Amino acid sequence: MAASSSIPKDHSAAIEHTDRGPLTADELAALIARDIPAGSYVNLGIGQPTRVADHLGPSSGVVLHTENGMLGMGPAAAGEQVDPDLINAGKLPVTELPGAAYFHHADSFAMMRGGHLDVCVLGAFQVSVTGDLANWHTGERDAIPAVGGAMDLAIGAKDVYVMMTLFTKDGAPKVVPACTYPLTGVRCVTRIYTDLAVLDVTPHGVVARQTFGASIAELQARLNITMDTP
Amino acid sequence: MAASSSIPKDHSAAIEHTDRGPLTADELAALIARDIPAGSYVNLGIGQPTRVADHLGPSSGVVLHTENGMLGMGPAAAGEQVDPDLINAGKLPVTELPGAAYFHHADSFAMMRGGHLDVCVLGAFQVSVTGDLANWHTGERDAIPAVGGAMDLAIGAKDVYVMMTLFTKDGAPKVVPACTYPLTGVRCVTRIYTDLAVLDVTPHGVVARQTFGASIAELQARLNITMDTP
Amino acid sequence: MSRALVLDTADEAVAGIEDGSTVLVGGFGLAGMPFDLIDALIRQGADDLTIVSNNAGNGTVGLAALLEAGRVRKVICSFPRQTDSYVFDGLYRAGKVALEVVPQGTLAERLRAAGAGIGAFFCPTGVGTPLAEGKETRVLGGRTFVLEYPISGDVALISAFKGDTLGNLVYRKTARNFGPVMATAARTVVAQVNEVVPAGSLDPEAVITPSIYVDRLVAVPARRYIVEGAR
Amino acid sequence: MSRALVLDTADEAVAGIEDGSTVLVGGFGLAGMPFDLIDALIRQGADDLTIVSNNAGNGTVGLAALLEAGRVRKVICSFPRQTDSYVFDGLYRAGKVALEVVPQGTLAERLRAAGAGIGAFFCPTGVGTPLAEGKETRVLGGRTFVLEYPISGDVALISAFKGDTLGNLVYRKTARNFGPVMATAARTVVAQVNEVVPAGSLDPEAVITPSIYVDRLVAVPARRYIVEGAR
Repeated sequence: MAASSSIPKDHSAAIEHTDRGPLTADELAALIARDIPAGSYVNLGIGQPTRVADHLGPSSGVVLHTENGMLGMGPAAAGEQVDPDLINAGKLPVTELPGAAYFHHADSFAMMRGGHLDVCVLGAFQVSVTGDLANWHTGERDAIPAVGGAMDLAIGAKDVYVMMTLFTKDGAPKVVPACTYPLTGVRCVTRIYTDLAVLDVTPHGVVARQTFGASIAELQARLNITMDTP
Repeated sequence: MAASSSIPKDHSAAIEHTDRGPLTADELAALIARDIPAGSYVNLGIGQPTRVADHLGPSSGVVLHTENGMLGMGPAAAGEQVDPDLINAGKLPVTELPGAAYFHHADSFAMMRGGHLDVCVLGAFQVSVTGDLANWHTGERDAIPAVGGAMDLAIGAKDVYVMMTLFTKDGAPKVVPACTYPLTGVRCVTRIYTDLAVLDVTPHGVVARQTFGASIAELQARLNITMDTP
Repeated sequence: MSRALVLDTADEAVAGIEDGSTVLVGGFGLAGMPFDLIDALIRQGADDLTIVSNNAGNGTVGLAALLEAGRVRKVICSFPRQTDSYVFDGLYRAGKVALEVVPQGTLAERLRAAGAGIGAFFCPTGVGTPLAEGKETRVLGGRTFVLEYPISGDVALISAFKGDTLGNLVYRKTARNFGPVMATAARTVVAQVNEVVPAGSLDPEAVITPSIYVDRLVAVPARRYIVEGAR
Repeated sequence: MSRALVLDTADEAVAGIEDGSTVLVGGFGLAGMPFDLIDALIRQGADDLTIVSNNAGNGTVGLAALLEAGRVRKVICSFPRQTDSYVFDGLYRAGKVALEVVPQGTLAERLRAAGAGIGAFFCPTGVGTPLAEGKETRVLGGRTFVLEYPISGDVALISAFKGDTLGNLVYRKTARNFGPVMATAARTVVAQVNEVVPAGSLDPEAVITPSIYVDRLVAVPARRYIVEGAR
């Protein structure tokens, strides 16, 4: 796995990192990559989660799944490597690693739905304290609904990590008592990675693993939820 | 398709062939082979139906399916050709024809159940006048039940042909008003090929296409069923 | 189905498609999209179509061109909204095309069910979301499932890499996507391929769509691909 | 599952299988039967097993040997009765082993359902027969279907042709049979192969069981096959 010098190595020793500001998207991606167990089979959602791949070196032994029918997906393709028949879920050209395998859509989603992926990392509009996920539809009336593989991923992977900012640009909390946006999946998120905190979703509620640039007390107040510590 | 000089070529002209004795198993196999449309995808059941393959030459364009995961099955293997990894549903060594394809069991039976096979030819203990099939279990108390792919084939193929003798060795009819043996499938048989007659199963009952060595009237009397003519 | 017909042109391959048909169209974005068959379908003129496909067209080519020609009554797909789905977006907002959104894996599984003779299945995807509203649910082993039904087509239009003269198909990389499952789910299956090879040329262990599923086959010139930006 | 472990011996490959486990065993007759893993399982000693396999053993090898060793409580299969299934026949008639007979395609589909996260499915096979007695039925589109549930295993023992160091598998001819679907349906999947090759040696288009499904891999010497007489 990629070493990332900017993030404390010892999780248990320091939960509240109030001395360091919010994590950048890249720092957050590195943190997620470090938490993914070696040899895991992982699906990275469209958008921000794709960045996690940049921090998963070959030594991690992590095998990437793309919903459109491939295990062993490599980095983005460039120049001569670009092959229109080899794209990721975001429809961008990618590469193939040794030991890759291709399969059709029914098999690809059977793999997801059957619980064979160890981890998926998804973006989100909102996550509830019980692990409900809202990431496919803002609920606006004139929006064209488009779900893609989001619902399949949400209920399929053994661990569903969300990667997002903890607040919207307008300052509204994205970890909420109950989602107000249309749901993608019910009680499916296991961990929430944000710029300000990493939270586990447990049967007893949300538990703070780490905070960055803010204390647990501050975040509880801003989010208006209670937060345990491990 | 194989030419068979011993069987009248013109079905419509002569339904009752009372001048010729019951068909041999080989003559019956040849008759079935001649009735299978060119280019059909066909599954031949264990036992007698396997003989039909001997009368389907390459020019027939018929492609044989075997339930254990193959299209394009060729004749029985002999000598050096024998490969323990290449067997038919009866677990006998077979060969592979150009254009063959292998697939796993779920795919093989999806092909059957999904109605993609044009014809299957099955043996039977009994067939009812409504097309119910009994071919997997004699109903004896101490018999070990074993169904294999019989039920899947019975309900899956577009046309289900039965190949059998019309009477048991003891003289009991095998085409019956209602099956007394446990069923394999309900209203699934479309045509019955026997040594004494070829019968279509229609919504209006059994219709004699041809008889051999017996008149329709004789057979109706022995079977105790009514039989239409086309 | 009997042995596939190898045809000379895409126009022959799509002949006879009727108004009001449900047409399964392979592809994920542009990969595996049967461009030549869609272009031929536009020329052929069938109207009032229901299209089942993962997306609802990109740019002005393929499905987007069919939509723009006004031939599509309804789209059943998982992800219509893309950066370059402006043709669909415009028609949808103008109320000129109906839309049924299905989670991608459920779409694939409903097509498989049609091909595999499954009457319906209990699926965990979408439970508790707007896409499961009004659907029958059942708790099995402590988990809630929603009952989903097969989707079959009158016709499937797919794109593969090579086909042999019997109709066996192989695909290339992620362009495989919906092709194999759609090939099982339609009454008439039409495949465009880069090359038709003699029966016996493809490795029987590597055939992805066995010939039984393919009715018509046509070789087309190298594909006029463009690579999109982000989804 | 994480990357497959390549082990040196079949004994290591079956280590830890517990009494009372449900074990999925690949093969159709002798083709694809994981002989070495079964022999190792006999040495390993797990007892009170439920075996899911197409047949119930041939002669005195493989599954028949496991049955003869008295380790099997129940067999779930489609076709126990064969010309050389005398070991099973004797145990069954003596009341020493339970039997659940499942139509072959339903067996395959129930295993697939377990692997694909499907909660249950409506199947047309067996309707109106003794094997559907007591099962829930439903009429869909004018046809009657019977509700069937997934079959999953604690362990799957399968045989493939080659495996790579990640766990990707390819099979050979009709020895493929139940291997790929069983590999999706068990918590721990153990594969014996004729050869383990480096990752990257197998054609990614021709991989049948992707590595995600395989937990343990062992290369075994060429198989001790015998070819049976008729079924």
